[in-house]
Amino acid sequence: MAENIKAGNASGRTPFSLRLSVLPFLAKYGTIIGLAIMIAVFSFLAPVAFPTVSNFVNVLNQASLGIIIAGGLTVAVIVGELDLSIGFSASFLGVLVTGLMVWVGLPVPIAILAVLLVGAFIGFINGVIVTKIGVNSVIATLGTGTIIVGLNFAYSSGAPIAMGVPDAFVNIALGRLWGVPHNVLIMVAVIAILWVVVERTSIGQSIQAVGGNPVASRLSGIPVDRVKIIAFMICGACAALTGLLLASSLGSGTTSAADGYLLSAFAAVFLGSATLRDGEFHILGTVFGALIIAVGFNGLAIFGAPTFYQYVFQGAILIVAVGLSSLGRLYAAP
Amino acid sequence: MAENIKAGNASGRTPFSLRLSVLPFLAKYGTIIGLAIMIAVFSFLAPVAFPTVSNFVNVLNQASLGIIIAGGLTVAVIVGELDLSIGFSASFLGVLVTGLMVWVGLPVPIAILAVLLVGAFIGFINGVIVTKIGVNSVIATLGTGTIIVGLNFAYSSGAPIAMGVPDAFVNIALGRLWGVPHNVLIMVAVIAILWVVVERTSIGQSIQAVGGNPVASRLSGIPVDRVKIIAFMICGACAALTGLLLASSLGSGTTSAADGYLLSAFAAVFLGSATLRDGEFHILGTVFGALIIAVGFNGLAIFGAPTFYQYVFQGAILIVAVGLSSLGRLYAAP
Amino acid sequence: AEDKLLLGLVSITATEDNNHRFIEAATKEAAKLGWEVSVIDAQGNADQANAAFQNLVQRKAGAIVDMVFPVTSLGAGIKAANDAKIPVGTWGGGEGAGIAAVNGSGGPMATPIIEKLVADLGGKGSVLLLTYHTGKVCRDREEVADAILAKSPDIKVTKNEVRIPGYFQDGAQYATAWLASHPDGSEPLAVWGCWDDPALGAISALRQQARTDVKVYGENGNAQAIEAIRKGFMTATAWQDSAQEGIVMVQTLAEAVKAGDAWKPKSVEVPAVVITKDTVEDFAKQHPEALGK
Amino acid sequence: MAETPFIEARGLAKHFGGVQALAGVDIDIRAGEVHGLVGANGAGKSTLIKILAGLQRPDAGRILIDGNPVEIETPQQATALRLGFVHQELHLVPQLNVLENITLGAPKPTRLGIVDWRRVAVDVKSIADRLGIAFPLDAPVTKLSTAERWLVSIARALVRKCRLMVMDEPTASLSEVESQRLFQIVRDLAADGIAVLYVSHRLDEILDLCDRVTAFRDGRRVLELEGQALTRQALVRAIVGGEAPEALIASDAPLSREIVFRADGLRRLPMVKSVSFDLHRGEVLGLAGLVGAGRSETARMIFGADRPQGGAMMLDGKPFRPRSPVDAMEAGLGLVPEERRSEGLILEKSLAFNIGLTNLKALQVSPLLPLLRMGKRASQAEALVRRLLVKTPSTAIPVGRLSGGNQQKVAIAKWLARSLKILILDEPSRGVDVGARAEIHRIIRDLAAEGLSTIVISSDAEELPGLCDRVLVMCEGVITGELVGRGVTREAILHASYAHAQVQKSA
Ligand SMILES: Nc1ncnc2c1ncn2[C@@H]1O[C@H](COP(=O)(O)OP(=O)(O)OP(=O)(O)O)[C@@H](O)[C@H]1O
Ligand SMILES: Nc1ncnc2c1ncn2[C@@H]1O[C@H](COP(=O)(O)OP(=O)(O)OP(=O)(O)O)[C@@H](O)[C@H]1O
Ligand SMILES: [Mg+2]
Ligand SMILES: [Mg+2]
Repeated sequence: MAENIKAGNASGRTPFSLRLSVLPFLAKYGTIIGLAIMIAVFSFLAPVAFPTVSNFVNVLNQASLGIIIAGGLTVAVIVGELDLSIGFSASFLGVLVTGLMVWVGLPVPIAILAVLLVGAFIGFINGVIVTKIGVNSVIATLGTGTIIVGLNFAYSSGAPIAMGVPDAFVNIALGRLWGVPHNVLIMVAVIAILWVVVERTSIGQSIQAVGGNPVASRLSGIPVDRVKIIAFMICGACAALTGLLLASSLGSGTTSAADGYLLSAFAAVFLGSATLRDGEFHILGTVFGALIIAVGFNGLAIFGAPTFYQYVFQGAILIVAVGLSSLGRLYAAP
Repeated sequence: MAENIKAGNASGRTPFSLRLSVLPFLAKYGTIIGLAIMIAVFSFLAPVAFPTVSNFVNVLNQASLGIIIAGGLTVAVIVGELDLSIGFSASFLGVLVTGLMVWVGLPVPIAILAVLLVGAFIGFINGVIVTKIGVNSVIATLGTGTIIVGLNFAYSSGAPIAMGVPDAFVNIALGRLWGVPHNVLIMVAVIAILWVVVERTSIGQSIQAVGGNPVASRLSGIPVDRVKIIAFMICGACAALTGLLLASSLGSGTTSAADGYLLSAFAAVFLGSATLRDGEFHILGTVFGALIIAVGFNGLAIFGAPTFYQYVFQGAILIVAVGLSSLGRLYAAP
Repeated sequence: AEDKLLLGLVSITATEDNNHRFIEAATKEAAKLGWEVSVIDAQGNADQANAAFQNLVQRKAGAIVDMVFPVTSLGAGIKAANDAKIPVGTWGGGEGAGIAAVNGSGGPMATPIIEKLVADLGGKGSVLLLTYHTGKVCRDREEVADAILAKSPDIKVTKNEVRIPGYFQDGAQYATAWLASHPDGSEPLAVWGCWDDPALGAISALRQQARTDVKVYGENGNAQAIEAIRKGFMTATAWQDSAQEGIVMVQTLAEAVKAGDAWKPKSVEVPAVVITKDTVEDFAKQHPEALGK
Repeated sequence: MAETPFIEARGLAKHFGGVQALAGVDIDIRAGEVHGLVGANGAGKSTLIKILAGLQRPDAGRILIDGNPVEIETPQQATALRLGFVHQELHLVPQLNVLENITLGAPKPTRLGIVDWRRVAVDVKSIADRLGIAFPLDAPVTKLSTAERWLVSIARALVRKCRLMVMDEPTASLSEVESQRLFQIVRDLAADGIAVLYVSHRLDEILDLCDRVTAFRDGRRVLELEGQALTRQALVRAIVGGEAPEALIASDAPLSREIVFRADGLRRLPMVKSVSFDLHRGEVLGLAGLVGAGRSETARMIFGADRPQGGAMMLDGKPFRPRSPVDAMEAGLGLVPEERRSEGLILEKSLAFNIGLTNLKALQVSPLLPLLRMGKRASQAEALVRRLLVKTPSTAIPVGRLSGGNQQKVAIAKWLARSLKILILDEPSRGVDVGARAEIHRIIRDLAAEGLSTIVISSDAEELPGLCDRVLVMCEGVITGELVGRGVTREAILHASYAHAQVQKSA
């Protein structure tokens, strides 16, 4: 008995012998092709509004927070664990950061730092429950997530904290630098850091190793529990960042503002696992996954599809984008 | 690359040498002990209302639908796949069954049968997407779930179908036989069938085998894809049953009435994996998991705990109940 | 303490501000009457709300209030209460068989706001409606909006459905998309949220793009929306005095308990207060509680 | 012996990316014969078998059964053609018990749709007895040792009455006793007219068991031998494509007196009762014994993977109490575990990743900055891959795609990049071909000459003589014998292992 989650399906199947050279290509770039087709179709359907620079910047801006939280989740998922607490924890920390500024009167940078630390601490608790108590991460993070909802309510009693949020804080998310929204810059920085950490550092290698085979990792001298805890902490800190940027964009802390990020982050992470690599979770894949979701949403809304279609399309995008690359993988030679 | 999900933590760790005979006991019965403690505490806190026969019947009645849908999910999870579409599909099928009776005028039994078949068919689609297209089950069922939400909107435009629901249909869930609510009887029957299927038949063996090691199963000539599809179909049919019983107890088909079952079913299934067996998913465990959640909700409501505590307790119950048994397992001798 | 009357409040989500205000006020009012109050958070789950009703019946509650769940989704719960002759009030759940008291029907609140919206646009332009069909209150408000907007054929309507959770992001993303096809200066523009939160999401998108040409309208009047009106980001919202509604609900149910079988179902609505930039400061003086702690 | 072959493969070819695993091979297996298949690691043996099993489709070529062409697209079709397989890797379902694993996928008697396990057990019992399965059939497979798991895997193939039995290195994890039992079963099968294809790197058993032998090299058939022509020398030459590597000869050179490591009364019940020994600097210490003797458990305790319940250890004269493999590695220890796939490697990661894993600190740009030098990681991996003759197109491909023996070499290679004091190798040459085995042995001796102390656990009594300076024989959790220098011989090892076992039994 071993790891909790694995991307990909790959039950060691044998493919048909059809093995055109297009298939491995499809496997690798299937989701990206899906994104490209989507962009092409929307550009055709809504040629005025959709394919403009400002719309792309706006979509990117809207997607930024989702990418950050999904990037953090990717780290947890790479280490082989799920974190269902991220949405609740982002909501709570968005409330907390405004509370710390408005009620406690902490300066903006201190409040932000404090909240990032609390986010990492929540991750630490998750990690400890999973590794030291041995609770499956689904249950553990569902549990801590539920507790966090309670804490959030105890802190704010459900009322948004809207009065007296400093402008300096609000400007973090709403400002622009050289015409690029801050959110986008922050997102790019976070993704770059996550990528370097996961792909180019020893802790990142350890995270990948533990996710791949915890037993072999332990026998290779990797402190498995510590690595898992660190992964949860990274995930928690990213959730905190998303929560506080959301509070900054809204100009207030609201009890359940970020709850919805949980599902979209999962969708992004799993979509991403079908991108570029063989069903492996990775940071860049997640970015693509989140972009697919954001572009799909934007395009459909611009095209003005009715609610019913929006749901159907969104569901279909997930299946088709991943399906393209899975089919490519299944029927290409291994 | 291999299976998607595994219960348990088991990173091949070595326990301390403390190995009192209480530990293996705790490992096996930890969650049950948790349930017992909870019942004891609530009986002490609310001695008049909580520990009565009628309240227990009441709790069982309330837990029934959750147990049925979680029982179905257990089958999917045993085969190694997640099904995130169950909540949405139960909601949709609850609307569909009332629509079929109220708008189409189908007789009650025919409508019920039709909806159960649609539920199994949704499972079939999920299974095909996962096995034949090779889409990871998280993405596949998130996708189909989203599409189902769209279908639900298309069918009912979000408004509940409340007028003209036949009494015969409403009485299914609200009636009693020998003083036992129908829901409880149906739940017991479903669980009994699921248990026999999973534990005592060849297809159940195959489901367990595929979940345990798909490669080994394939090498042994088990039709892995077909087995997975069947597991998804069982899961889908159980979701349909829950959806229609819910519509019956609500007296109406309501667009997102059953969405909440997704999370509670997951909690029940994973809680259950810590019960009696070493972090393995199984039907009886799920029943216990669902009961723990239901008793917790009931007890807190009867005791009248403030909202904040309700969340904290519910979160803590999950962690403590599983934690007890995991700790027992971790520190008991291998 | 045994013969203290028990008032059960079954909330769709007790952590939401409006619900919370109702609960607080109702609890205070109930305390005046010497009642005991028990709040159950059904966490958005109709089945749990039904279970909560049954649990309250189990505890021999004197009265139960359904908060926001439409009565059509509480068949089993209302039946259990009716069988035990416990009066049921709904706040935002609508009228129905077996319901003793109704208020908080949010539908009518949309009338002044939508009428103001039409007037502000001058009868032409484009409007984005952020809707939520699953919620009865939102659906009622949308019907009101449809009826009023139908009279202004020069206003083009786009509807988008937000999700819970996720209403902020959805509000922001739909607004972004809608803005892309409605550039600055093209025509009079407005966004309406069936409650404040999606509208606030839309405001964050507007501010990110520095668009000041779009008027934004909300409903409910939560603290955040009031603050947005003060700062000029939101044009108007209708403040639902949920605290007063909580008080009225308790009073009505107290009458119902007294009247027993002779009680006739009653609807006691508390009128909403329209807040705009002009009225916001006065409003804030009169209702400091509406601005949060 | 029938003259028409039961099954023939004609011109089978298969490539994976740039690797030509099979380049048009022919083979035919007759009913009632034991047909040996040998070849270096990566020669294509398992690929042939996977094609026969319906796990992979060939690029070209065809398969004939009783002279008729057949299509084998799925394992179900292979089963329907009555082909039975013991694959090179273990494939058990951990959640199921022994009986359920043995009958996995086989049709079972049912009553009212419910499986009649009692009748199943009766059917399986006879096969279990023939294999000498001593553990209960309702035991969970997770409680079994590696060797016992192999017996389950073999039993699974035997339950279905098949006409061709294919065994891919079935004895790699077995010791003499189990192997001998298996050979008897193989002979019985052949006598019953069943065709047997038998793959092994243990040439002695090939010579002992097989009527005819085919040798593969680089995806081609290079030799087919039978009768008198079947000699060890001929096989070795066919496998390595040249002369046999020289056997190492045990030296009687005096051991260093410096004691690097000492175990004193190590205990972890039920497997290890009391183990005490010294390890000298530069010594190659063999640990022999029957399967289940507790050697792997002892190694895990030394490496900090399991905690001892009693006893003490000393490293360089200081008390040594590793609480985890991290501690042990910091103290200069390394362990190549018994189960390469589940314990030794991260299969979906690349060779470079796996080899770099034990050495992350040294690959950092600086001790304070955890950035890795990826170039150095790659060149280090490439050097080791060359040194151990790993057959792979590059160090960037997932290690799970290598042939079994080559995976084993990577599991060893990852420890050679580190500077160690003590290296423990648990069954190092399991599944490794003769050429590579000699290479691994030479590397061990070279490292010993540089001062590294090595503990080599092996169930293959042939392996330890020549390689080891000293051999300890373990039995039922205690050390029961010691052989030194030229006293280390196959016969002496076997004698020591059995002698004790017999004493135990008669007592
Ligand atoms: N799935 C795969 N993907 C890529 N290459 C593969 C795959 N399977 C096998 N190969 C390659 O094909 C060649 C033949 O492998 P095969 O497993 O048949 O060797 P073998 O003769 O069984 O070796 P061993 O004695 O080590 O088991 C090897 O070079 C191996 O790397
Ligand atoms: N997880 C386990 N639980 C219980 N018993 C086990 C477990 N693993 C192994 N064993 C027992 O341990 C014995 C093997 O022990 P160990 O591996 O230490 O011996 P060994 O001398 O190395 O033999 P082998 O060659 O099989 O590795 C088996 O007989 C088996 O019954
Ligand atoms: Mg092989
Ligand atoms: Mg061993």
